[in-house]
Order: sequence, then C-alpha cells, then structure tokens
Amino acid sequence: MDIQSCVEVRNEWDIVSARQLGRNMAKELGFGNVDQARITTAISELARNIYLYAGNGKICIQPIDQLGKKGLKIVALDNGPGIRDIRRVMEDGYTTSGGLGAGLPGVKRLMDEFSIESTVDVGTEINATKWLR
Amino acid sequence: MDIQSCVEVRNEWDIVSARQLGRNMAKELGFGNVDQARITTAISELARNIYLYAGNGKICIQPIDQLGKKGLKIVALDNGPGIRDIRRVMEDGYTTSGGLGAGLPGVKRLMDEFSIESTVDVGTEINATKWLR
Amino acid sequence: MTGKDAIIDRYQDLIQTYIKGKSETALYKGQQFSRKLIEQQISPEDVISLHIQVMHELFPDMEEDMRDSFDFLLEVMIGYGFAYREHQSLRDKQQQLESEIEVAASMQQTLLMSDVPEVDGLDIGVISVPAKKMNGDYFNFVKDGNKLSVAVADIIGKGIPAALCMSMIKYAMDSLPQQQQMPHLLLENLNHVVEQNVHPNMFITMLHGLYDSDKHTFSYAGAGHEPGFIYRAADDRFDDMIAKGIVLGVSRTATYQPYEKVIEIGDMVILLSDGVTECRTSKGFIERDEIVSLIRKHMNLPAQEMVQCVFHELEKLQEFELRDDFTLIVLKRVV
Amino acid sequence: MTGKDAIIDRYQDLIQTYIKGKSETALYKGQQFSRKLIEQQISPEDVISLHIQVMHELFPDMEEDMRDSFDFLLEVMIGYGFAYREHQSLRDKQQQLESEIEVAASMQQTLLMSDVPEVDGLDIGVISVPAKKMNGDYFNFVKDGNKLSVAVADIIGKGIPAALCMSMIKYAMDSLPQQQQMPHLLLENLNHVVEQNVHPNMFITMLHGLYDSDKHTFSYAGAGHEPGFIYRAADDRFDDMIAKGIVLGVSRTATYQPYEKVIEIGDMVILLSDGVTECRTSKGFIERDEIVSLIRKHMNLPAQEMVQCVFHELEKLQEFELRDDFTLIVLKRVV
Ligand SMILES: [Mn+2]
Ligand SMILES: [Mn+2]
Ligand SMILES: [Mn+2]
Ligand SMILES: [Mn+2]
Repeated sequence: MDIQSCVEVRNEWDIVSARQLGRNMAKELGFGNVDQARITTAISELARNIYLYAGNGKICIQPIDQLGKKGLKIVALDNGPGIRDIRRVMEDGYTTSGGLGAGLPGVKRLMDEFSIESTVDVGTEINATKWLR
Repeated sequence: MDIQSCVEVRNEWDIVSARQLGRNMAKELGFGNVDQARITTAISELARNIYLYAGNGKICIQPIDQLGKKGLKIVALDNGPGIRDIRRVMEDGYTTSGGLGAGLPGVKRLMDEFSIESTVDVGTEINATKWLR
Repeated sequence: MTGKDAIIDRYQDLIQTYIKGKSETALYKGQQFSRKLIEQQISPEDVISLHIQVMHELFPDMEEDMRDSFDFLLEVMIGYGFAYREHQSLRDKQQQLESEIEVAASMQQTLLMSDVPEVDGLDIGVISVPAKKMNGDYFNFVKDGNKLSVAVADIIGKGIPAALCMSMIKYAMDSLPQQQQMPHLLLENLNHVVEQNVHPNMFITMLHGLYDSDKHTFSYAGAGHEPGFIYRAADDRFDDMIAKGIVLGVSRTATYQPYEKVIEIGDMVILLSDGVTECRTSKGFIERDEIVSLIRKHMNLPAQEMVQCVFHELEKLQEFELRDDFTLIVLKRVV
Repeated sequence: MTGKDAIIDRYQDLIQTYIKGKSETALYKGQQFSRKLIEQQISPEDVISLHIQVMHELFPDMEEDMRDSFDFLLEVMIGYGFAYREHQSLRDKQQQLESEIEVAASMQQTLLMSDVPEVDGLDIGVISVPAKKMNGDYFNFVKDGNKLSVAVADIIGKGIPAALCMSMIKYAMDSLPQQQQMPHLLLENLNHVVEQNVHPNMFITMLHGLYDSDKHTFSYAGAGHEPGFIYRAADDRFDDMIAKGIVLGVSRTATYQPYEKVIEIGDMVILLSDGVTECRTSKGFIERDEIVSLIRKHMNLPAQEMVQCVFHELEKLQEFELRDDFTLIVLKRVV
C-alpha cells in the first residue's frame, strides 16, 4: 500500500520521466484514457514548477487504498525558495501562463484532494490525490 | 451585390432552414470549414432568439462586397416585444444558457461587425457581418 | 444505463444519422447536443474521448495509426480542459463579484443620491447613469427655505475606487451644512477635506450652485468641473457657464471664485459631467455644439423627460457602451 | 510560410513522431504545443480543424464516412469555441475588476486603517486581514494624552458593500471626537448614524474601549461584538470579556452598558472579530478554547509577532482560504 516511486526533477527530460511514471501507474490502477492524460498533465505542471522555480526536487507517485477506496497520490517536493504568499498563488490567473488555466489552481481543480505546505527559504511540498471512480 | 435571401422563422424547423441558407452562402463565398460552422451557429442563435422571444420574424443573409472586401451579412428582424435594456443583454452571462458563451455577446464576439436596434413593443433588428480573410 | 452510456449512445446515433444523410438537421442536432454537454459541464477533452469511443465502435477495423492519432488529439485537448474548468471557476467568481457590486451600487443609489426636491417656479430634471455598476459621478440637492443648493461632482477615475471616494465626499458635505449657502466657501472647505483624506492620485471636480427662488439668481463656483450651460430664452441662445477654479485635492491653499447670474422666466441652468460632453461615438468625440442641439431638440419637454431623451440619444450614439459616468441636471425657470 | 501553415506543419510533425514511437516525450511535446495554441488564443474548434487537415494529409484514402464523422465533431466543438471566447472576455473583465478592487483596497488600507500608536507601558500588536481584497473589519486607534481609544468593528457582510459601509463608520467616528472618551456614549451616537444612514440589511458590531495608561484601567462597551479576552497574569488565566449590547443599526433607542477592568502588569487585553473565533477548518469550526491555546502558545513573543503567529497558524488550518475578515488586537501591559 505504501509503494512509492519517485523521480528526481533537475532538467526538462525529468519532467517526461515523471509523466511516464504517473501515466503507467494511472493505467495500472485502472484510470480511463482521459483521466490518465489529465493526471499526466497535472504531474507535468508540478514537475515544471519544480524545474522552473526551485531548480530541483522530486515527484513521487503512490497508489492509495483507503478501506477499498483506490486512488493515486502525487507528491511534489522541493527545497527551493518557497512560496511567499500561498493565497495569491492559488488564485486564478496569477500564473503568467497566458490563459492556460493550469498552474496550481488548475491542478487543484482537477484532483480530488490537494494540499500545499511551503516555508520561505526551506521549500515546498504539494500533495494531490485523485480517486478512482 | 444586394441579393438578399430570407427565411421566415416561426418554428424550430425554420431555424434549420436559416442555418442551411447561411451555410450555403458562406461556402459559396469561400469561407473555410470552421468559419462556415461558426457562421451557421451564429445564425442558429439569432434564429433561436426570434423563435423563443419574438414568436416570429425573419433571418436574411446577404453577400457583401465593399470595394473588393467580401463578406457575409446576417440580418435578424422581428416585430416582437423588443429589448428593454440592451446594455444588459449584451453583458456576458446574462443569458441563462448555462455557460454556453453564446447568446448575443457570443455572436458579437464571433462576427466582425455587429449592431442592434430595438424598440419596446415594436421589435428588434440585428445586423452582423463577417469579412472573408 | 448510466448518464455516460446514454451520452455515448446519443452521440453515436447523431453521428450515424449525419453520415447517412449529411443533412443540416443532423448538424443542428449536433449543436443542440453540444449545448447540452456544456450545460452538464462536460469538458472538451471528454468530447474527444466520446468521439474516440464512438469511432472505435463504428469503425472497428480502423488502422492503428489512426487510433494513435486520436490519442494524440486527446492529449492536446487536455490543455483546453484546464482552460475550460478555469472558465467555470471564473464565471462563478465573476457572478459573485457582480452580485456584490450590485449590492454596493444599490447602497450607493439609496444612500448617496438625493431626491429631486420640489421648488416653486422651477422644473427640475436629473439623470445620473454610471458607465459600470458603480457611479463615480455625484449629485446632491439640499433645499433650505427658498434656496436650493445643488452640487455635481465627478471623481477622476471610475468604478469601485471612485465610489469609495464619492462616499467620502457625501459625508464631508453633510458635515458642512452652513457652507451650502456660499458655493465658493463650500468648495474651499471641501478642498481641505479631499486634500487631507483622499488618495494622492484621486481628484474630484465639482460645481456647486445655489438657486434663490425669491430673487431668481443662481450663484455658483467651480473646481475644475466641465462647464454647464445657461439657456437665455430672450435670445434663444445657450451660453457656456464658465467657473474658474482648481480641481479639489491638488492644492492645500486653493480658493474659489464666486459667480452669479440672474435667471429669467424660460431660462435654464444646465449642469453636467464630462461623461455628457466627452461621449465618444464611432465617429470620434461629440462636440459641445452637438450636445446643445440635442438639448434644443428636446427642450420643450418637461425637464425630467428632456434629460432622459438626451441620455437615450447619446446612449444609442455610443452603441450602448458608456465610457464614462453620465450626469445631466436641468433647472428650468417656468414662472 | 504563414503562421497557420507553420502550425499545421508542426502538428503534422508531432503526430507523426507520436505514431512512430508512441513515446511519452512526444505526448509531452503535444502538451507544450497545446499550451502554445492557447497562448495564441486558438479556439478548440480550430484545433479540431487542424487535426482534420492533418488527417487528410496523412490518410489520403480515409473512407468518406470517417471524413464525415470528423465534420460532425467540428460542429459539436463550435459550442466550445463560444465558451472559450467568453472565457477570454471574462478573463479580461476579471482582471480589470481585480485591479479596480486592488486600488480600492489600497485606498481603504491607507485611509481607513489607523497606525498603531506608541503608548507608555503598553506593547501593542495588531493584525487585520481581509478574506477577500476589501476589508469589512475595521479597527481604529486614537491617542489623546494618556488615553488610548481603540475600536474594533465588523460589518455583517463582506467584500465591496461592507467596505463602502465601513468608510461611513470611519467618517462618522471622526465627527464624534468628544465621545471617544466614553465608549458607551460613542456607541449610542454611532448607532444613530448607522440607523439613519446605512442600508436596512447592513449591521455593524463594534467594541470600543479606552485604555487609561495612568490609572491602568480599560473601560469599554460593546454592540453585539464577538467578546474578547482578558489575560490575568496573576492567575495565568484567560477570561471572556463580555460586553452586552445590541448590534448597531437595529434599534433607534439602543443604549449601551459601560464596563471597566483594572489591568495589572503582565495582563493582556485581547480584542478580535468573529473571523478569528469562527474560523472553519476541514474538521469544523474552531472552538474559543483552541484560540486561547494558540494565543497562549505565542504569548511570550512581542505583541506584534504574537498576533502574526496566531494568524499564520489559523490561516494554515483553513488551508489558506479565509472565510471571514480576520482582526486580532493585543494590548499587553508590560510595566
Ligand atoms: Mn469620473
Ligand atoms: Mn467623468
Ligand atoms: Mn464582516
Ligand atoms: Mn466577521
């Protein structure tokens, strides 16, 4: 139940590895085509954030089974500069992604559970879970 | 240059005739696939408004040629109750179409020129032009 | 059968009907189907997935490359799904903001806008329409015996900040009742309040006047405000009502000049904000001349109808998109 | 080569690469491509049209039924195009509204929020954070010789209407300077103003107090406001600071009861708004007990750090989504 696989994120190619890891696990767990692609995109966003803002960190993917309720959990960890104003980062349109609707609020909307902890100069940890329906 | 074809709109089937008329003319004028479909949807919206709010009226489609600049003009006419507050109707989200993004503001955004005149208890005339690029 | 299965079946039906007859009716049904999907908040990538499923059903022998290309399309559409969900969230937020602004605007309307008083011998018309929900123009009438004090102000800036600023002006004026009798002193005092209390990049223009319905004089002073007009019935002529004076809030030591005009029977005092004179049409800004002709056109109507007609004509000229708050006040001496 | 052709070529390349290798890298490039399309404001129906063109290119022998089914998909996507363009327009509008609200909020901040005064023997900490951009909580300090007047108010309602209402309270309080010395009379007077001037469904709760730094007494009165606490250093105990009195604006004839406490060295007067005590976490509302333990945890810090630490802990408990404006004031007698 606690088998967790991680990918270090230091360059752009690692984003692809994180995606691959997530897609494989999502497929194995029985997520449909669309959800596989969505989860992969969410992982991609989180990995890209690490690559762009923290320099390096890691993405871990973990199958979840809580009393028979199955799901997939993404953990994004870094020791980067941290986020000064979390409320602001979670607002729509804060990212400069030109109307993409992704960024952290997009990931949060997509997943069923989402939490973020960040300390300035220490780092950021994001947890996001999607349940299998 | 002033050949205008009209369709009376009294019931839902007339909406289809108006669409067909618009699509044929758009195709003839050389609009691409996507623009044909968009113009048809715009006509559909205008015809549907007539059918729903005015009871009956007509949709006229007209090819335009202004000094070599070619386009298609839609005229929607009715003798219905008129629009009491045009500024309000032109606001996004005023129509109850549940996030469709169509309604009159959607039609206006799609077309290159758009004008509306309405007198309470007399009727409404909408003109909308799309230029060929 | 679940809702999802029903949607798949419906889509398969629709697409088969279209393939068979290629009729406009089938496409119309496609559009209605699309509307229903959007109402059910189904994402664009779900539509692609739906299409893929039905394709596999209808074309079981589809070559593998074709299948793969559909998967790629799905991947590209995922980004649009993110944008689509952001749209839904923005719509909700927008609706909440709008309803908040609507409450604030109605507060503003009931609290800050004064009623039009009845004054012997005067026919009064007033219209004040905000460009957006909140009004950054302000007008105020105070009747005291045979004297009518009237103010028109325009906050430089629009929308919510202007509305906040305007509520300050209202409370400041309420606390200066004695100065209502002397327009130039009222402006001097208000200038202090604005200078001290208002954001340094917020300015206010104002015209304040006092109509004496015994002597039939109109005394006034202005702080950088758009000049009004005086209509002289004897000459059938509109004169600009110039009042020199600096905008409120710029200089701590500003003083204002008093003016006075005698008003004859049939004359009109016309006060306005620059939203009336600087209204921009597709042909450029309107000239003050054109405003005068519009007023002239309707000036035989009762004052209230007159200001409304002028507004409606200008609203239409601007294609129903006001770019600035609009305030027009007419005081017409009838006897 | 036009921009459109470049896009078609790029898409064809990407899809061919994917068909060949089916690699995650190709799909990642698909996602990046999608991001770029969205940045260029390309509509979802354009994406379908792009896909169709490339399919015709790659599969020239595609059967006709297949071609037709693509056309139908395009038709269905048109509706999503309308929604997508509305999204763009809403985003623009939203950004404009937000920047307006930001200006108004900064006006509110600079004009309405008072500075924290220096008072001999008192260590003062204040934090007031709006749930949204505009604050519907209000606090005010006025120092007059050896006396410090302190007010905390909460407008029932949030956002823009509450902010408008709050600016009225500020100007009303400014015009009642003499009553600052008598909390219960100040509330009585404010009640008149609110009753007469504020929207009938807007109410205001307030606690007003006066700290005498010679006698070390805190006299106060309350109008339906969330009770604060008094920390008694001698007993190491937090007492509720009850002040009975009806909310401002409800009854024309309301009167308020005066209270007074003697404050010893090490004691603290803690004033707050219900945004502190009614903060809702995923486990339900927080209890006043829990607030007390949070305050206790940080009470050895300087007052300003103390209120900030309490806020940060409560912010995190609420997952960074404040549901109500939050105001916490601590007056700590140090000598
Ligand atoms: Mn203005
Ligand atoms: Mn103006
Ligand atoms: Mn409140
Ligand atoms: Mn509250």
